[in-house]
Amino acid sequence: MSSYIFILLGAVLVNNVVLVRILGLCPFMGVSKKLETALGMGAATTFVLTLGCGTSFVIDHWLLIPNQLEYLRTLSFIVTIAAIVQLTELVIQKTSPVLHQVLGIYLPLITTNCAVLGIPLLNIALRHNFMESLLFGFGSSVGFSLALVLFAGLRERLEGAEIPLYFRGNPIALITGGLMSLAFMGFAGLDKFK
Amino acid sequence: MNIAFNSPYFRKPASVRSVMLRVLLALLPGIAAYVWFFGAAILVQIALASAAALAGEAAILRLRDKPVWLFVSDGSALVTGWLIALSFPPIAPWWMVVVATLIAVVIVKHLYGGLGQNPFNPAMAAFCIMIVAYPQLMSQWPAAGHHGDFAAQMQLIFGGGERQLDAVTMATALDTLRTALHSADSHATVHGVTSSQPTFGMFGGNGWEWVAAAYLLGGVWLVQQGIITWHIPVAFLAALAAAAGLAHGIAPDRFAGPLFHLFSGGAMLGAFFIATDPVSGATTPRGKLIYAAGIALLAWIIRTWGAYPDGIAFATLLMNICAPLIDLNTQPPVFGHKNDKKP
Amino acid sequence: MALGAIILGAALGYASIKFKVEGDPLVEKIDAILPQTQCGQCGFPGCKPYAEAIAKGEADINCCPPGGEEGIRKLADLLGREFKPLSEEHGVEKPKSVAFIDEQTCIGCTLCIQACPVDAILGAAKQMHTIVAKRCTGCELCLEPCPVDCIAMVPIPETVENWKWKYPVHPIKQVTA
Amino acid sequence: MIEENSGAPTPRPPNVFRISTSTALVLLLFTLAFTALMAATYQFTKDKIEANALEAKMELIGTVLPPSYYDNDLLKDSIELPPTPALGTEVPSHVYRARKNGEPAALVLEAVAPDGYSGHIDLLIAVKADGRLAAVRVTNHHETPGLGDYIDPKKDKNKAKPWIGQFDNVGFEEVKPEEFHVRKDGGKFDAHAGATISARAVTNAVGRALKFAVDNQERLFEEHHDERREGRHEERKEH
Amino acid sequence: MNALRKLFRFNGGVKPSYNKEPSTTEPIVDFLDVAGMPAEYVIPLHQSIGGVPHPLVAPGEHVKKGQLIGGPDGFVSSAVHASTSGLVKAVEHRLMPHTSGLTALCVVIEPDGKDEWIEHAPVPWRSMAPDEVRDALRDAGVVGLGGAVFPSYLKVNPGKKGALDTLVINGAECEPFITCDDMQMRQYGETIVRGAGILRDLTKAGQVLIGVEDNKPEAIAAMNAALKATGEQRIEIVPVPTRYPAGGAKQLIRVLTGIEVPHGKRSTDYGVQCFNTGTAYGIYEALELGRPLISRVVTVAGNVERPRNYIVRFGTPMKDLMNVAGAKPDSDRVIMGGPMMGFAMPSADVPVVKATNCVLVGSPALFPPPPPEMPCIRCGECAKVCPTDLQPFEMYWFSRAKIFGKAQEYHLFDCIECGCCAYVCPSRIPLVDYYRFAKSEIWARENEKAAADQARTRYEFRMQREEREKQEKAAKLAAKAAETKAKLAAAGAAAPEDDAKKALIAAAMARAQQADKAAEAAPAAEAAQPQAPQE
Amino acid sequence: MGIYREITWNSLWKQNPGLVQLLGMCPLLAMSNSIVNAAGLGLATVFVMGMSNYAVALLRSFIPYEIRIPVFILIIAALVTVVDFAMNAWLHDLYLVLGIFIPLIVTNCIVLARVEAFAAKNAAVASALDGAMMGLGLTLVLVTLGAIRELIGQGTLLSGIDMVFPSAKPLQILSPDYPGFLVAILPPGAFFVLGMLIAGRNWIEARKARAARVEKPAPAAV
Ligand SMILES: Cc1cc2nc3c(=O)[nH]c(=O)nc-3n(C[C@H](O)[C@H](O)[C@H](O)COP(=O)(O)O)c2cc1C
Ligand SMILES: Cc1cc2nc3c(=O)[nH]c(=O)nc-3n(C[C@H](O)[C@H](O)[C@H](O)COP(=O)(O)O)c2cc1C
Ligand SMILES: Cc1cc2nc3c(=O)[nH]c(=O)nc-3n(C[C@H](O)[C@H](O)[C@H](O)COP(=O)(O)O)c2cc1C
Ligand SMILES: Cc1cc2nc3c(=O)[nH]c(=O)nc-3n(C[C@H](O)[C@H](O)[C@H](O)CO)c2cc1C
Ligand code: SF4
Ligand code: SF4
Ligand code: SF4
Ligand code: SF4
Ligand code: FES
Repeated sequence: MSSYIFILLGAVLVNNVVLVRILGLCPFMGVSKKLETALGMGAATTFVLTLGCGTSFVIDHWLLIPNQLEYLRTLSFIVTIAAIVQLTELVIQKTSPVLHQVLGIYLPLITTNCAVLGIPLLNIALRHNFMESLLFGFGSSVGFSLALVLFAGLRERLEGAEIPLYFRGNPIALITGGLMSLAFMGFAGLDKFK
Repeated sequence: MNIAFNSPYFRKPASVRSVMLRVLLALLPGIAAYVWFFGAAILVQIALASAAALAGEAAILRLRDKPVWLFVSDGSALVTGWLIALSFPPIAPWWMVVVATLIAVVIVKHLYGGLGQNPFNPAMAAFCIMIVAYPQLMSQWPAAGHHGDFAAQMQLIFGGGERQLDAVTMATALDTLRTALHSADSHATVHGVTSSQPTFGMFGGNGWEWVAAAYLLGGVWLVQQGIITWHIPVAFLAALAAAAGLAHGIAPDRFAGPLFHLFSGGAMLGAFFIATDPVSGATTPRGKLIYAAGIALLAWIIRTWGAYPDGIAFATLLMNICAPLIDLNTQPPVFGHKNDKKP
Repeated sequence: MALGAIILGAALGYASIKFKVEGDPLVEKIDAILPQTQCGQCGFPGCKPYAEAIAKGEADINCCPPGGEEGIRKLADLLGREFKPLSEEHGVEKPKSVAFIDEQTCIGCTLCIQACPVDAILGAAKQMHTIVAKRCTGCELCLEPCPVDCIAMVPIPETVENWKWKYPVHPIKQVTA
Repeated sequence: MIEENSGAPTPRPPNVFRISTSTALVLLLFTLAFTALMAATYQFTKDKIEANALEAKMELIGTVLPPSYYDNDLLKDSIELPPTPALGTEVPSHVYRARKNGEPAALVLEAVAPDGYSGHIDLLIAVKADGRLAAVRVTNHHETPGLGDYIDPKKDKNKAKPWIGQFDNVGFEEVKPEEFHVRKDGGKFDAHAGATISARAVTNAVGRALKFAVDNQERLFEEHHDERREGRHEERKEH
Repeated sequence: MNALRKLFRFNGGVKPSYNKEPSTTEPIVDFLDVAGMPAEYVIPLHQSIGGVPHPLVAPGEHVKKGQLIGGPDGFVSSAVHASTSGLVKAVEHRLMPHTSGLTALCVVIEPDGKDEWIEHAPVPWRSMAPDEVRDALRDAGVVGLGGAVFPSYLKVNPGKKGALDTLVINGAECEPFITCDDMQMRQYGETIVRGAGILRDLTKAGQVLIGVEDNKPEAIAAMNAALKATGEQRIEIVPVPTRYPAGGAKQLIRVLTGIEVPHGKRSTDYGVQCFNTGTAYGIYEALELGRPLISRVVTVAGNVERPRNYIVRFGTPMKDLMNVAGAKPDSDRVIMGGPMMGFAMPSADVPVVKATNCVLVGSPALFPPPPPEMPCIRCGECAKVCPTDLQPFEMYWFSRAKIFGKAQEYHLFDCIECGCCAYVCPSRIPLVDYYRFAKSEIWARENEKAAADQARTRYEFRMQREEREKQEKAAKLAAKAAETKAKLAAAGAAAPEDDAKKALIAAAMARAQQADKAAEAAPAAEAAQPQAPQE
Repeated sequence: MGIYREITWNSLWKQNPGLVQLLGMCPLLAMSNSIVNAAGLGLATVFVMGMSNYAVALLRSFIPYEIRIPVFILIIAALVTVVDFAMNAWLHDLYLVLGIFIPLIVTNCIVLARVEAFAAKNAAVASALDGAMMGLGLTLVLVTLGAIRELIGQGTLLSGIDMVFPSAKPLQILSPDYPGFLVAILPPGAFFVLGMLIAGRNWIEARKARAARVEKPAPAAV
């Protein structure tokens, strides 16, 4: 039980996907200009990534490893995730138009978030079992959403600052990301009793 | 007719400079206690930090084509410099404080537009950068009562080459406690450690407890002066005491008590001088409570389980990140809208 | 793998047809930002066509002079693109003006009435025409058709009612200057 | 899981169905073509990759035990130990048995120091048949870079005489078991000032492992080779 | 009785130095008695909130004192009257008492010196319908004299319930330097109380509370005496703690009744309404004497030798007041209103208007230019003193960066521009200027947006109409063509041929035009395409 | 000639993926802690991008519009897998260091972005060049970042070169006493240095623009 908590804690804070593992930076930089979009992106990613981790575990352990098809891992994972994204879109469009309106535009963007492939691959590398994979996926995407939303909050405020000309836009955003990453280093060690 | 400025036509005589100067003034009791227990080296560090802060500020203002004197004389860079000096080990090599201050002023403050616009606490960001880069140099602290060894301290600060440490340094109370409790095959208890090691004082770190008490004094004066409100220090200290007290109550052998936590490390400095940085912190009354309590809780967690002996700096940065969202969600009700439902 | 491919392909083929013809709410949002001057300076026959072109990614966001920088900024915000200064080939931002007909010269040819996209010009054949200043968007489309050049653009005058408080001067700059 | 979703019947007009099948077919063709490409590459590189893995393992063992000490195939002659408190292991670990001319020459053990500054420190320890250590290496750790990471000779500033070299050729004859600690704890081993914790963790773990190896030497050499040792431990890496 | 009343408090507020004594040493006098008639009265038509009244007189006309010269225009507007009898010299644009330094339409009257009233009679308001009373007040030009110059007839309204709980008469006068209400209460307390009584009856108020800041003990005493003398019922004089801006309508209502009227809501919906003491006086004069509003009490203070209050006719140049009061030579500015909220005048030549409660003369020594503005350090001082509980620094942060949407999210439009925040700001930021700037930009934008929306509908309407007309025309022509063809066929070649031809041509043209239109759009789209792949 | 030069200039500077488009950030930041890592991953990306652009440009007439994205991903994933195996086989040490960032080239947005924006519309050779040059643009930024971070972080250049050329030695640039500014090698350093690089590019562009304006005064009024 406590190992699950540490996995979750580790994924959300200590080894935050974006700030420590450095995955998923394109959406981190791209969809963080407004709080609202950041929230939408976070929610959509959380959904897809958690589902993706579960499915990729199943595929890896029931399909690829028994048939010695490990060399198809990258391909099958990315295709699976693309499929999940598409199906999710279909399903929520049918079941909940409201949700579709909120998340719809972010879903297609998710496939180019390298965390959705990176985290399932890390699951394999870290030899997580099914439950751990799910938790790791969920924790990572919550970590992603957390970083994204906090970053968006900061950026909304920064919009009003008199940032030196050459640093406006992406440079200052990156430096802010760096300071966030620095702050998250403070969590180092909290997961070591694993 | 002169209509270059509009109403109100007269103002209260207040200025950023007087605010900052009073913050510096409030630090003096703490500095005095610091010198008393740990020698005059800290004064050298403060001088170094001040020089670096003013020079860095002047240079970057010049580059940015901003009025140099107006901003250099506002005193905010001095506050940043002093706080860096006070949070670094007083026997750290001279270049560390200088580099840290320059990072704080040039990168963390001015790349965001300078005074009032930086979302991160410059002093604490610089501290975090330096402790990540130089953990060893950042954890060499002098032992209390060595204030006679000014020459030795100067040798450590300015002398290059191998540092002869064992004579003057000593792990801090927080570090010692942490080390002892984390060791795999030790059966150390809090009481056992604190009562046997010279680094512990009556209720905090030896010597440090009195420095902290002096900071408390200066901080209370700041509250009285109206420069800071009670929200942040009270929430900070209460949350730290509550977390420590709860854990100590459950497992007194594994967790130090509230008094120890309040009076060691950077807690007091943090509560009154660091968490209260108006620029990078939360600003609404409720927001301030959440913000300060957040710093205290994170700092306690990092102290207790994390990799760093003290967590005030990291906790401050972490809550800096949260501050805009805290503010956004704790806006006080506007006149006439007190009974409105939250959207 | 093959099975997966088949299913995926089927699903995608299905979805692609299913969702091909869906109204684009983005166009409405873009159109709401455009100033509705309908002047065609953007190179499209009106604001809505320009909005459609932007939504399709066929036109840049910086082609509308009447919308000015403010408009470009809003578009950039809406579409998550970077702000760009107004494209020079499409014209420059001018002070807001309205058309004014010199009633002495007007011969009542009604050509301007036909040109005005917002029906701001009143008059009947062979009678002097006037422009309802409140309705005029300042698109200048009526200037060209007029055979006697009696229409001129006059900037909207500043009055106590429409006067705006200026951006507070930054005395910091004054000190260094 | 895909099957589940496609099972849900959705009313489709017939032309949709036709287009769906044709796209599915094209996709299938592409999939087959590129899967073939991957399979070919896999076949082509498979042997080399496996050889690499073995080589890497041997190279690692080589850092603690030079090949001159033995003439058997270490990877073949290994056993798997259950989690052993004396080695600090919480998962099964390997012991490689070096023999020369059929005589026991040395044991190579995997051990863990659980109390590093930031968590576990993984160790590879070679113990010669005479009860002396051949060498010790840190295979994985999270100690603070620039401070505690000198326990890894690659990061040790003192390249000529790395800290971990202290354990070379040391046995309980040279250092008594109760002295197998860092100097600060009354032992015989040095530690870098300001970073004793890492050194303490490694030293204590080496001491415990050495004792375990000496006490169980005979049993370890005799046990039968375990065929189920395919678990590729070195793959477990933190990024 | 006073001691029993429970007062409430509003958050924030400041206590600047009041400087009220100098102008209270001498009683109010009529300005005409000390200075005589000016050479001309310049009476702006736009003196109150709302529509600009239209001029009712032409140059060369003779007018009498109190004659209507500007008729109210629209639902929110108030009449303007001649301040004295004389000749209308001009109806032209003159410099306005407005910070912009812009001109607006004014009626310029050259006094004939007779100061002859137009015929007027008391209004029998007790026997009139409420709407008629309101019309009378509108035609008498009574507007709020507390500063907002909102037409009073709109506020004389018992509200939805048909009766107000509380009518507040605002005698707080919290702005430094200004003493016109104070002195008016001391000298004309009875009139004010009677005016309050009229307002009480018109709004059917359960009680009338006259709030006076407790730094005006003489006024409080005079009002209590007047209350006794008039014998008015359900009226009470309530001293309120002195703290700027206790005189803000919302703040005073809060202090006296505990009710908070939010921005954008009518106070009558909460059962309260607030009038200035001067307005009460004006209402008494308008209804009981039938006199329209042509003068008011004005404080002249600041950098002058003899600060004092005068009854001043509208249209009198401010310079005349300054001369009489003895403006000192180092004077550099004229402010209409007080130092916290007043507006700098573009010139001393501008006339006194209904909004002029004070002519405040400034000098560099009295109102020194503020030290350089520093960036906001988010110290929160401004939030502490804001009487509307706003976060001024957030509004400033986004106003400065011209991110107006965000500024509005922080309730920019709840700001009453009281200036407390700028008063305490250690960075000496002209905060209120930023709010005024942001507000006027937002208004301008809203107007533009409304204009654009209107243009869109007009454009769409036109497109539809054109389409319809085209179709109708085509159909008509086709029908006509068919008809002529039939006729032709029937009547042989008797009918002239060109009619049918014309019809055919027109129909073809219509078709071609439609095709043209479709073709026009296509190339435009194509032209844009090749650029796309290259980015 | 003209078009190839334009493609090159566009990819390396004007639309540089690392400095301007800010795509493919993860490998850029994560693997730029030393020159060798940076160059290794960068070259792998060059290969994948060049090949995938080439392949897509060749095959594009067979790909139905609706499933183009899945097919593109399929092609990219296959190529990445090929690189993955190749590096595992012949650059094993480097492969271990780069870890999951090789398979992650699949999701590197810049790869798909170029395939979609360029290869799907242009000729095969130009597409291959575009892909390779975009990859090279990313690699240049990666290597620059790597060099700066390595130098500030530990005072060396080309550390770990022995993973590629076993006999080569890293260069010690700063004095061995240089204390090493560790933050530069850690994740925060990656953000900081890239931020500074982009600011530097902005500065160069602004200077160029200013120079251009001085040289070429605005066209005279007609
Ligand atoms: C940020 C930080 C990281 C540290 N990392 C290590 C480490 O990895 N290994 C270690 O032994 N000590 C580390 N320390 C130092 C320990 O806290 C402790 O001071 C030291 O190990 C005690 O050694 P000494 O007894 O030689 O002074 C670190 C300290 C700090 C502040
Ligand atoms: C900050 C502020 C201060 C005010 N101070 C006074 C005041 O002292 N006396 C007053 O009568 N009106 C004052 N007003 C105007 C009142 O808000 C309100 O408009 C007036 O009392 C309504 O009465 P009226 O319509 O009769 O003018 C102030 C307004 C504001 C915004
Ligand atoms: C068309 C219109 C009708 C109004 N009617 C009322 C009303 O019935 N009751 C009322 O209290 N205020 C009424 N108002 C006044 C507004 O609420 C006004 O903002 C406020 O009373 C002026 O506040 P002051 O007291 O600061 O001058 C009306 C305003 C307008 C524009
Ligand atoms: C009460 C108070 C506390 C402050 N604390 C800090 C601090 O912790 N760190 C710092 O760099 N500056 C501090 N400053 C100075 C200044 O606000 C800070 O440098 C700003 O962040 C500069 O924009 C403080 C100032 C005040 C008034
Ligand atoms: S230039 Fe602007 S205003 Fe004119 S038609 Fe185009 S979009 Fe409309
Ligand atoms: S009147 Fe002229 S300028 Fe005004 S909208 Fe009509 S066509 Fe355009
Ligand atoms: S008082 Fe001035 S400096 Fe302080 S928060 Fe308000 S605006 Fe900022
Ligand atoms: S001017 Fe506006 S923001 Fe400032 S204190 Fe007054 S009400 Fe508050
Ligand atoms: S490369 Fe990681 S999200 Fe784009």
